[in-house]
Amino acid sequence: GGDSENAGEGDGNGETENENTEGENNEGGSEGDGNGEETKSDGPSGEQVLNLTEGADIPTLDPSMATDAVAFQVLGSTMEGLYRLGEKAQVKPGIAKDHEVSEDALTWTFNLREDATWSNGDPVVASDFVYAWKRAVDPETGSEYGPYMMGGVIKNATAINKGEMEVDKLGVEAVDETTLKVTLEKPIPYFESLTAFGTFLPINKKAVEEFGEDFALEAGNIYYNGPFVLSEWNHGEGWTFKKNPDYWDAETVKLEQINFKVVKDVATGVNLYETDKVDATGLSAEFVDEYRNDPNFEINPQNVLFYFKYNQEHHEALANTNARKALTMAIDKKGLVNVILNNGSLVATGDIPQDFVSHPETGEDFREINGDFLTHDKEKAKELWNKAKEELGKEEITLELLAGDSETGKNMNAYFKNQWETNLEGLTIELKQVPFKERLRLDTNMEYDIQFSGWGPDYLDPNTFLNMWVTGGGNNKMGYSSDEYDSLIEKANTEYATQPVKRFETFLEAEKVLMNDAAIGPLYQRASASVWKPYVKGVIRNPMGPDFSFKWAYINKNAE
Amino acid sequence: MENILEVNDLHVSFDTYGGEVKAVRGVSFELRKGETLAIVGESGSGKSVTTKALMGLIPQPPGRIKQGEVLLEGKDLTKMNERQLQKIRGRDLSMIFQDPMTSLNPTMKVGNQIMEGLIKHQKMSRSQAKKRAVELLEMVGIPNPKARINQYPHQFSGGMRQRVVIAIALACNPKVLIADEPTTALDVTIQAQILELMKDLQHKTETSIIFITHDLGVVANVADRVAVMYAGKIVELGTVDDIFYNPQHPYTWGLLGSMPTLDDEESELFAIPGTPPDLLNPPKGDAFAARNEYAMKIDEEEQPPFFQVSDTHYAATWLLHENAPKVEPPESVQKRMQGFANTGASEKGDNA
Amino acid sequence: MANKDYDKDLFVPLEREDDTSEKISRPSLTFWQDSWMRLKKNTGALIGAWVLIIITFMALAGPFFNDYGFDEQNLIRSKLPPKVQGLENIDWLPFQGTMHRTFEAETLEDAKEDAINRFKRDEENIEMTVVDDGSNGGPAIVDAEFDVYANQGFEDEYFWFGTDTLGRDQWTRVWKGTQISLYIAVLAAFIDMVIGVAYGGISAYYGGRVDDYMQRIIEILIGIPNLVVVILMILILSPGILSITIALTITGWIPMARIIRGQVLKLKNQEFVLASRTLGASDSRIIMKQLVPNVTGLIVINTMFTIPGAIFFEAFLSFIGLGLQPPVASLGTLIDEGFQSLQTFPYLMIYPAIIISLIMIAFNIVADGLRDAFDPKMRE
Amino acid sequence: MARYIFQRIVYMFITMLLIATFSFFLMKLLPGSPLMMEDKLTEEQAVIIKEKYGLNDPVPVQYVNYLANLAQGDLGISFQQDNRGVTKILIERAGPSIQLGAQALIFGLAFGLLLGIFAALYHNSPIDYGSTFLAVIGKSIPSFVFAGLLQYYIGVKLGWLPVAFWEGFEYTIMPTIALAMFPIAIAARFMRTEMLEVLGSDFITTARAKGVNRLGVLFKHGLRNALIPLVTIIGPMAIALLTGNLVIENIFAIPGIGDTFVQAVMTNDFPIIMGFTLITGFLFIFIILIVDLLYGVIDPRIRLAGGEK
Amino acid sequence: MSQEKLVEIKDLKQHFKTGRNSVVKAVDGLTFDIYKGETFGLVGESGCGKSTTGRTIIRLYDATDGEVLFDGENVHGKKNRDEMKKFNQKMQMIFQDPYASLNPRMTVEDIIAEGLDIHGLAKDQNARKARVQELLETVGLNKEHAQRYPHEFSGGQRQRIGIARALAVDPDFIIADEPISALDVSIQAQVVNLLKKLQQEKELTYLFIAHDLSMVKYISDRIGVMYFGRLVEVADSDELYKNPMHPYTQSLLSAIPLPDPDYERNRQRFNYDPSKHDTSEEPEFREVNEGHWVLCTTKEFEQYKKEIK
Ligand SMILES: Nc1ncnc2c1ncn2[C@@H]1O[C@H](COP(=O)(O)OP(=O)(O)OP(=O)(O)O)[C@@H](O)[C@H]1O
Ligand SMILES: Nc1ncnc2c1ncn2[C@@H]1O[C@H](COP(=O)(O)OP(=O)(O)OP(=O)(O)O)[C@@H](O)[C@H]1O
Ligand SMILES: [Mg+2]
Ligand SMILES: [Mg+2]
Repeated sequence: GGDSENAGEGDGNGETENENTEGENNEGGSEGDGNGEETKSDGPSGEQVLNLTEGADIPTLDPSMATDAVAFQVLGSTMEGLYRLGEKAQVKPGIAKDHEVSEDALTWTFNLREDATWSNGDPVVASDFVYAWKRAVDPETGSEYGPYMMGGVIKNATAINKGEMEVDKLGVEAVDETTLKVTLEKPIPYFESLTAFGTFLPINKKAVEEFGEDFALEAGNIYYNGPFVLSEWNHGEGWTFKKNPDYWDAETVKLEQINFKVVKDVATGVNLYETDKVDATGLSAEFVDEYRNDPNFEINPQNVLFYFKYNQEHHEALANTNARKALTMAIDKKGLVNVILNNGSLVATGDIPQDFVSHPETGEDFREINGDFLTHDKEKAKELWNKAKEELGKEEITLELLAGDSETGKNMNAYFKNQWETNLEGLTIELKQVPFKERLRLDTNMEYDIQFSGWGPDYLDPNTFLNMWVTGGGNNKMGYSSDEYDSLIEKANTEYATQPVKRFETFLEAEKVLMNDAAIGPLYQRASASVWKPYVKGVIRNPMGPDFSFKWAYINKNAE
Repeated sequence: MENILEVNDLHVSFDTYGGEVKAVRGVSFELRKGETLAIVGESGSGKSVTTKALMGLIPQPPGRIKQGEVLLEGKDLTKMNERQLQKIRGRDLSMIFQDPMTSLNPTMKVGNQIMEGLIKHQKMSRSQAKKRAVELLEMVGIPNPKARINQYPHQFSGGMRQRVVIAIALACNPKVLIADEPTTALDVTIQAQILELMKDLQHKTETSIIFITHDLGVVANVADRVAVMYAGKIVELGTVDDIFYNPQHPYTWGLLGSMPTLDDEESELFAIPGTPPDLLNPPKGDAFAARNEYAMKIDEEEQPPFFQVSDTHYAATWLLHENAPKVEPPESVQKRMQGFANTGASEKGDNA
Repeated sequence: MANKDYDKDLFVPLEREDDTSEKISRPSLTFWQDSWMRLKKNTGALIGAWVLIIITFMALAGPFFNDYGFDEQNLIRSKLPPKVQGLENIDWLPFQGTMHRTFEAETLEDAKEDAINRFKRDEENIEMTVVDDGSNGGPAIVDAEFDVYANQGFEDEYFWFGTDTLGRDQWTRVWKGTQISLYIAVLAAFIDMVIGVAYGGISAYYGGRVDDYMQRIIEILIGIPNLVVVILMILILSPGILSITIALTITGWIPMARIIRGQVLKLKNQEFVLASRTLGASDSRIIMKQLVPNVTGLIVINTMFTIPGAIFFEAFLSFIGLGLQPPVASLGTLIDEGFQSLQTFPYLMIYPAIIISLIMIAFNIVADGLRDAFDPKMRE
Repeated sequence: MARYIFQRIVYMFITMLLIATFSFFLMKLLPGSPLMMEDKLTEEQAVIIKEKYGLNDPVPVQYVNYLANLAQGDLGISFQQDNRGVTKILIERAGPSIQLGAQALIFGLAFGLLLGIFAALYHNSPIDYGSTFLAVIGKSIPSFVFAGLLQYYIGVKLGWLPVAFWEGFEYTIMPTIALAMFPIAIAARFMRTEMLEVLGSDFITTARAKGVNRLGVLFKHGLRNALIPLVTIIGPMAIALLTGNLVIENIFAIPGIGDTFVQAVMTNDFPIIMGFTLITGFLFIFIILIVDLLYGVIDPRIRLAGGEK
Repeated sequence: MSQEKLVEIKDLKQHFKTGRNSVVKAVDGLTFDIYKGETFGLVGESGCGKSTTGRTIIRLYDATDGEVLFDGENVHGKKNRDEMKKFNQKMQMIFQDPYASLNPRMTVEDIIAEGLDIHGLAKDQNARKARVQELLETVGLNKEHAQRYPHEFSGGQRQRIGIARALAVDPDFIIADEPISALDVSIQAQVVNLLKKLQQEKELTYLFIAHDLSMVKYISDRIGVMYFGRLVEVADSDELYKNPMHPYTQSLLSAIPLPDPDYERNRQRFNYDPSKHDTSEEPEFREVNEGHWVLCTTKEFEQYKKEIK
């Protein structure tokens, strides 16, 4: 999904992929909210320079091509879209001052501000958005997120991307320099928050034409319109943001400079933090013990969910609901979360994470309303398992667990295997640990029994998690099919699209169906542990999109 | 003549897995200024070890000088430390090693190997040393020495390498030159040239030479005095005439008797029977007893002391004891001695 | 000279039995007896051999020394430090089952508070020593020792090498791992000896074209990164000992082959080789009988470098999912894993590292001894 | 001589071609396609992208195209780092790795040599045992462990050297030492064995007989003759060091090539893998050539033998 | 002695390439015959190509040109393994350096039995052992020596091991390359006696290469004198010593040192100066007297002829 942590699905081992992908452990403290504890004196003081680490290099600066956390992070700091996420995921004005939505909820008209400029001096105008969005869905561009985020959202995006329609037919239009009109395919309740996403950023056409092939490949090969500009980019080593004096809201921006260094090793990050070379660092389980009671220690729950996929087409045992339930319930997830992960991750009890979305009226959390499914219960698991064995007419069952191959991953795998084999009689688990992309391949071909997998949200809506499991869905790949579930999801996205409460309740219903079928076995909801120097203030943690926002951040040396 | 070098009761042993190999077991001799002392003897009898001990070049471990002193102009070399020895080696004492093929550093230019000692001991500059190296090579008869000094040893033939080794040893006009089988690998014509060269040098610089060889012809040619070694000891010592014309020790007889002559046509050469004793457990008595056809009971009991034959001539064999029965050298040796061209035979003395 | 009087009887010719000089003072032994004799005299090698024997024994028997299974998980006893009966009260040994940290703060109170905070606020089981009370201007320093066993309620248990994240007994796991690593060591040595020696020997012995081609093949093999080959193997093979074996076989022998080649190039024109040729010896005979025995010294040294290389290559394979599957571990994987918590729980890495080093040192000493033992020149 | 080098260079091209060929086809066997990661691409888009990278052609055609581009020095563009030229990426990343590797190699060899020489000189003494011990430990314990220990004790506890990053010479010291453990171990062991043998040879005695002092004997006469086996193993060792060490680079946050390569393998970034493979292959062959020529420089006897076969 | 030719060497050439343009003509057109049961002595300056001749005859080197007939069959030229093996059995070599020619890691038994193993001459282990003991006794060693290693023997004993090895396969012809030069006189005598005894017992034919002219004269029936890769004179040994014709032969003979101090004090040497030859004419090998061949020009030929009478 638009999971900014990692390339969408298969983020499965995101937690544990730190060798080959990001190592989100190090994303220099994925929150560090500057709120709360302002003590002696508020406001910036001291040198306004922030030193942070990042787990990987920037793959690209091209908003149409960006797919991963780092790119979105950089774009979030150096670019400004129609809107920007503020504290608690509240939408704050960006280039758009405000907007109107038509009756049928299909036409959105954005009023842009006049004082926004690109770093080359050009004003930011409506046609920059039109250009960027069209570019994103144009099949020639090869954008991954363009069609994914815009398809089914903006009118004709899907058809255009399939090459069935001209790019010009995209439902977006620059009425004048400061008026952008967007026509949607269907009502999208969360479209406002979507426009804050990196793929919806404007692009300066001149830059694309000027730099051609090299567009966005170097710090100087793209024009910025955000709070910072990327002033330096040493590939593989790190990069530097400088405050953008031409930013329309430059006044708000306090930080003069942010230095990012690529650091992949957790211990290195910690050592750098200890020697004051960086202002924040992520912690792995081992270090959490050391810092748990440190006043600067923080846990930032994320909305990334990890679960087992039970492939119902590959092994008859997994087509059995009782067996799936037994497998899920046999695992002590508390132990997993508290001891093995040891980073504030939460036990997952459904398909929607805690604190992700809440009831549009009561404000009650989705998770709270639907309660906990398939919680750990050894006895119940045994019972269900025996029942399943009876139904299957088998005493001995061998299942393969497909999982990632990194260090913590290995511990988890050993743990799962041990838990299953000791709790469920007659079960043998064969572990198959493969590199990430091999797992993707096996997933696509559905060549696995049980898979350890994960998913992060692309937008603030239950749909981002729940539409994965519809029959034949691109991410299903485990042979789950329920008519009831399919129709509920369908309804929520069409009939009830403009009725938020109804829609929400339909999703609640759908999750119940999913969990009663034990289609997936939820495990945990990821969190990240980190330490931040106390003088870093005002960094905003986002539930999606860029991990954090520096626009309002500042250094307060007095706070030390 | 004054003694330049004196060796007194030298014992050298090697510690091996099997035990102590007593390679040299009490060697004493003196070397006079300007003379040539030849050492002959069975292979393995300790000739090379003795000379290496003089240079302080016994590998330690496993080797060690157990006892004895080596006085070079009165100073005891065995008591000197490595640094003091370094000053003496190459300048006062010089050595030509047995195997010329392996005595040269294969990765260093020949010229540099010669110059090394010159620069160190004669304090010459590089260019001076170079000049001198060219001269030396010319002296030992290597054609085109200017070009040759820039070549590596493998580009030289065996005989030429042998001559380079000699040039190195001669470089610093040493007071004592030790030559360990310097001509073994050479054919007779080149051998003769080398011997000539050494003699010339000796005349010019009054160098004393210790010359080790198996070739009795060469001994006859170069030596003033001869020491015959057997099983770690000197068994006979005398002037070259003493040894060739009046040998006293049965081993010396054996050696002389083993040589074929150009004119006689014996069916079989004489060879000393048996093999040398095991130096791990040298016999209690005379080491040669087991191979000696004249051996007596006492040979098994006690090692013979040196008996003086004449002023210049000593031999360590019980046959010279007054109680011993008189024996004549074997016929083949007598015949050979008679065969020698001239008057030397008349000097034959009687047993002491 | 010699004026001492001697008995006349002594001066009679010696009666001689036959040729005594040719007598051999040493009994004739077979090559193996002989080598064994020499090896026995080499105390260092014997000690090394004993260390190896003990380690092998421990690898097999160690897991049975206590009652913990090597995959017996219990998250409650996760990451307990080592604790050994009898040694638990000796302060300077790391076998007390405690964690030790030093805390520095402005005031003594703060330092103590830090310590208490660090160790789960379990004041009862923290023993604190004040190093510096901070009264002389400097920071206050407190030494705190935390009895983890007591904290978790495992007072009566002893985990000699501690436990890992999943609460598994490290002692049992380390010895199990040693089994695997010893297998790898033997395997690597075998591949080195068989393929490396033969390849290098043949390449150098035939020289010319053959050498050219064989060396180019090596270049190609080395040129293609291992990682690519290994990933391909994932497709074909299921992980496990077999894949480890095959992966090691692909390129493990190359350095050996290069070294043997260099040495054989030097040896092949030696006279004893020529002598064998004049007898009509076949090439394989010359390589195996004449050349190889003369390069044993280098073979031994190089094998000593191959073995640890192989042990960590296995860890790498396991890391990418081609090697051992959890819960099985080897010393290599244990070290890899332990390294993650080098700063926080060093014992997880130290024990496997010590054992690997012991194995290697012992191997080296034995190998040096063997080289001497097989070298007949050492006999005298 | 010149002919020999020329001949070797011809071989070099052939070998490189073979390496390129083998790796190209092996690459095609790797699981998944480079677009695997981009699972959100629609099929239509995938076709377009594959077109862009020429992945729709039959494999032999791709191969020929690849070689044709290669001949023009064009290694293609990275799949994952959109549009960035492989050559540029590799050059950027290889720099730090090669610098580190070279430093480790030089330092490791020099220090290892000294250690080996003294071990040989003081044969069977505590110095000898100490050096053997050090060599064994250096080889038995992976370099990343040393790296971790150095970083923690020297960097954090003592604060003598910077913990990580790549900003100047002092930043290279710790990684260099960690990497150098391996060459130190090898150099020390090989040097000791060879030196012992050389010190026993006659020409050393000759040198001593000339009155050359101890160090002169060791360095002027012994060293060069003892270098041959060491030079033999420099090739593979240099490759191992110069091509970057993923873990060390990660520990010290060095923007090296080791990480780039592993990433590329993990994400099927064929052009980068191929580029890296070719560079490694070239380096290796080149170093072997140098080593073979070095043989001749070190030991003049071999120079002549090189000419004839 | 029969006059049957066992080995015929015809215009044998052996050139070594030492560089692109430099060639060492180690052997440059040798022609001579060796008769069954005789000892043919080969003498000459060191480096004149004696060893090379021997090695080329036994085909350790492939001849650059010319042929070697053994019992009428060409040794060089195309041969399969079996044919080569047959020659290898009939023709054997004793090497110049006894120590270098014995594998230091093989026991004497294995060294001597190698030929037996290769040619399958021993039926079983016992027969092998028995044969080795017999050979050891033949060369004057005893059976306990079988289990020892080469370095445990004295030079003379080593040489005898080499001889036993050569004898093991029952050869007809043995090339003995300076088998005695490194030995002391007494051991030289042992070895020479042994060779002579074996010749009588087994009808062996020898090519005997040496420096020591008195020994060569003693052992040889005929002698060839080599100079710079060519034969300059061949004659019966007595004849050669009585009537040396070629100036090089004369110079050689004049340099023989004799174990007689008085004689040595007065000896006169004759130096050979190759530039004295008439270079206008290519010298040829001509029979001056019966069985006495000299390399000479026509003018010299006439002069030599006169000298005889
Ligand atoms: N390094 C050593 N270790 C053990 N024994 C040794 C060593 N060096 C020499 N020996 C022994 O010392 C004895 C004397 O050897 P030395 O080299 O002096 O003989 P030599 O008289 O020079 O013989 P040759 O004429 O063959 O050169 C021999 O028995 C030899 O085995
Ligand atoms: N493999 C080779 N390559 C090049 N030149 C060689 C080779 N072998 C021998 N030579 C040269 O051929 C010539 C003859 O050498 P050979 O060994 O036959 O001499 P020799 O008469 O046996 O001398 P010596 O009496 O010293 O043993 C020498 O100049 C030598 O340098
Ligand atoms: Mg000697
Ligand atoms: Mg020769």
